[in-house]
Amino acid sequence: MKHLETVKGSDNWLTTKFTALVNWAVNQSRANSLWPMPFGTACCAIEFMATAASRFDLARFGMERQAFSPRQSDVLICAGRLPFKLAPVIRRIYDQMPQPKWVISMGACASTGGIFDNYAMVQGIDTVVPVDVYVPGCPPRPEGLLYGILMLHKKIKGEDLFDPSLRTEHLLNDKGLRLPPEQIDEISEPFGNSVHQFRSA
Amino acid sequence: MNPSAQALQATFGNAIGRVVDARGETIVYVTAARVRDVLAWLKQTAGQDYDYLVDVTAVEYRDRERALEVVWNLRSLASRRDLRIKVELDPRGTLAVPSVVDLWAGANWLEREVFDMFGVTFTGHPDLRRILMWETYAEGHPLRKDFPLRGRFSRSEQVRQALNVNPEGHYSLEELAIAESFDELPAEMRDRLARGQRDQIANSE
Amino acid sequence: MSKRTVELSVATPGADAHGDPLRVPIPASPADVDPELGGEHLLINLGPQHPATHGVLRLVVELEGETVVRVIPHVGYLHSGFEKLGEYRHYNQIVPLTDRTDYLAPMSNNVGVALAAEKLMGIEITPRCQVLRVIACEMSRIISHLVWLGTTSIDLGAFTPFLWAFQQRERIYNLQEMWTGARLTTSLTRVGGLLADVPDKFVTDLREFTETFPDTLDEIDRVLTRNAVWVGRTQNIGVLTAQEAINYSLSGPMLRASGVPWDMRKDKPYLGYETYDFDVPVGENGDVYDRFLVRLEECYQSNRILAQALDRLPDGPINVDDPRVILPPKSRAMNDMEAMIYHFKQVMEGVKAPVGEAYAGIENPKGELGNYFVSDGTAKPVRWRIRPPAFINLASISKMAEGHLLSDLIAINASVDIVMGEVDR
Amino acid sequence: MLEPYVPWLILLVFVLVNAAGMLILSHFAGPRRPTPVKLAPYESGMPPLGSAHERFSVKFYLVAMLFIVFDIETVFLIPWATIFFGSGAPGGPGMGFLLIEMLVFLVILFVGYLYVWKRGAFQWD
Repeated sequence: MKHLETVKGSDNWLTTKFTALVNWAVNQSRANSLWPMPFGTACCAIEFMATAASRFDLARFGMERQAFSPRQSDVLICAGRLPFKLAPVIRRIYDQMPQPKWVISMGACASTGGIFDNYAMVQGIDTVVPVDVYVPGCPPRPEGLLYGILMLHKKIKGEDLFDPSLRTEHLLNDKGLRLPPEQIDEISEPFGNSVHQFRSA
Repeated sequence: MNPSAQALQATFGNAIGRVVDARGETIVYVTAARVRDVLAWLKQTAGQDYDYLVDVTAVEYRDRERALEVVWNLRSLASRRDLRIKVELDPRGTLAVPSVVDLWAGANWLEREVFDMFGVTFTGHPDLRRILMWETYAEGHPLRKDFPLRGRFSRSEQVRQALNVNPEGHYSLEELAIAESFDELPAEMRDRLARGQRDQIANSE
Repeated sequence: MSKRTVELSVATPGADAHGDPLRVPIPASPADVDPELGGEHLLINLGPQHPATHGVLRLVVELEGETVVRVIPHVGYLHSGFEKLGEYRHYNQIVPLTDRTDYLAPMSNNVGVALAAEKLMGIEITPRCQVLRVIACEMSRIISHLVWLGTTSIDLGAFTPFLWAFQQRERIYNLQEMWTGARLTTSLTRVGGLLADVPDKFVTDLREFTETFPDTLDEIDRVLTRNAVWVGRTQNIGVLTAQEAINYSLSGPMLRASGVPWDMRKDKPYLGYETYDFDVPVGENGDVYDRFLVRLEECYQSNRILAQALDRLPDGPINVDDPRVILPPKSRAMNDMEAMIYHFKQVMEGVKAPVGEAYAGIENPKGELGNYFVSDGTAKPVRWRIRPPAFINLASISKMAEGHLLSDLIAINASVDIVMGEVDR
Repeated sequence: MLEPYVPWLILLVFVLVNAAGMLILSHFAGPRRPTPVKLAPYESGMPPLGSAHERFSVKFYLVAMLFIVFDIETVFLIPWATIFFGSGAPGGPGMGFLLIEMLVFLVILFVGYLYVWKRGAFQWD
């Protein structure tokens, strides 16, 4: 019950306690029964399968049931790199998931384009879909992914059920993008070693 | 030195250019005009029977003067011999090479990939479309040396193009016909297809 | 698919010549009377995001009722521009790229690209390195076939082999992690040698693995091979004759299941494979069941090769001692001026390759993986071409799937054993 | 007279209330945020093409009807079986009579089965 005491600065003792209780109850149940939508594309998908298999067992976190259709899933786990040809697919699947929904970007390639700073790769899926938790690693060890899932649990348990802004559906804007173009360019700037990718000779 | 090289020179004379033998591999340069007959000859004559096509690819060099080469790797399973046939094309001219899909069915996708990545059209290919990029990909042919590593457009333009590719970028015209769903298509797509306009989507700024 | 007509007729009150009730035939099968009523073809997407497509493959399937009329595969959904990246990398920097192409058999890919680079530069590797590379290739073959076994059995309804297979895979992951520090992205080889020598515990653990691994294979064999559902779902489905297999340039288990006894380890030996005693399973009628038997038998054979390789593991250096190719050890690099210069030149400029080209094909679990380097004398290749076995094997799926039921298409797609990282490169 | 059924009835009421309650509650309390893309059919991430309301061939309907007929047949077997073994009670029908009665029912359906088989309805392709 540790979470209940942290509610501070609320106006009226009775109602706050009630909303905190409802929040605690609903978020607790949501966090502990996340049905993953494994959007497995590349090497991270193999590590995701290893996480789901018997040694690292996702079932301990209530994620036993892997839903391969967006209709019955809560969290979209983008396990693997996302080429431009696949961008409309992940966008459509994210839109077709019912609220409440979250996104875990598993691996460096999904989070930032990784070592593929070239013409074919989306430089981070947050330019296409809103992401809640980024899991670093190439591929992240199963423990890394599990830690990412636990962080998502913490985020869900902190959410406020009665705050509509969390659950509104944000579609593509009139330019057909999720963010303004300059922000996408700024996110997709090359960084680190890929800045030194000079001429090919 | 692969004995087929001499046999080729004997049969085709000046159609066969240089023959290079390095690192245990035999490379035979052939003129673009006769490459179709050479490949058919290699496959069909009794002594050669190169019945297995290992790979079809293309190579473009960094200095612009050198020609763009289209490469066929052939192998005869019976006699365990490998042979590499090369054709040199002018990178700035029209890149066209005869297709070998009717000789080896495995060449179908390989040629489509070379077309997608290098822009080399294979005349006589049953269904020459892009295979790795989506069909209405507007940035050109990625593996050419003049194609920058990160692509020509800005990242936001690439994301916009990718997210808003029209349905016919995903479906080939043949599939649209199969679905006989022409009247169920969205109206603006229907007249776009009727106008035969299948290239870039209109910029919505 | 023949249209079958059912003759139904109805007795009417009237009587015919023999006094029997007059029977009026009813056009029973609508397809005959009015073909339009027979039902048009349905077009469905076995799309990029689908549990049974083993990655982001997309099959557009034209269905007549339940029967597949035509399959149009669309690939390219995982195209990551490896070959373009290769032209901006030194030869040793290309090795980490290769684990991401066929991520089910990473070590085997590293060995493939290293062999091609060494053939280009004319480098002869040490005997210990040869045996270690054979161990790496055979371990990769086992884990790749185990993933195939697991996911194909899930596709056809059996879930337990998946967990058995992945449990064994974890044991090999431990060995790979012990050797290279990474479970999956191993980047094992360097031009002229290896990343590191194997720790002592590796040899004992691998020995213990080779002794206990066949028990799991026997269990999977007992569960699946004579299982009526498995046999019913896989026998004479997606048949390819030997001639068609050669014409479609198939390679690996797909080619051998159709009866063509071509194995790169036997027919174009490399890394000393001719000195190992193993046999190559060859199927007869090239259907999904034969591909299952060939791959299962290959796991047993790889296990045998691993045991022999462990017996003959010579000691000695793993890297060729040519300072222009292999980094000098840190101790000498810091004390000896010449070693430092070599160290500096290699790190800054990479390993220079002579002008020319080289193609090296190895027997990858999916088929013949070829690496083709064209160099113009600089440290970065002009062209790095990967001959993708899974891409070429997949091209024959539309030929195999015609006329089968939709559920057979799932079995056929699983039997091709595709990994989309290599198909789309 | 209905005592043995009371617990069963309580269970039935609870089940109905529970199921209906969940449906109605989620219908009213559940927030709805429809968007055009979310309402479009899910086709593995692709824009759907053509409509799914195509006409199917008649053989699927045929098999469905046959299944229903022979399924109901087994449904009738179950109550019969419960009273068949305990039927030695005086005044009640004897086991022999019950057996004959059920055999007549089964034979009639078996004739229908043979007819359908000969007509070729089980031939699939």
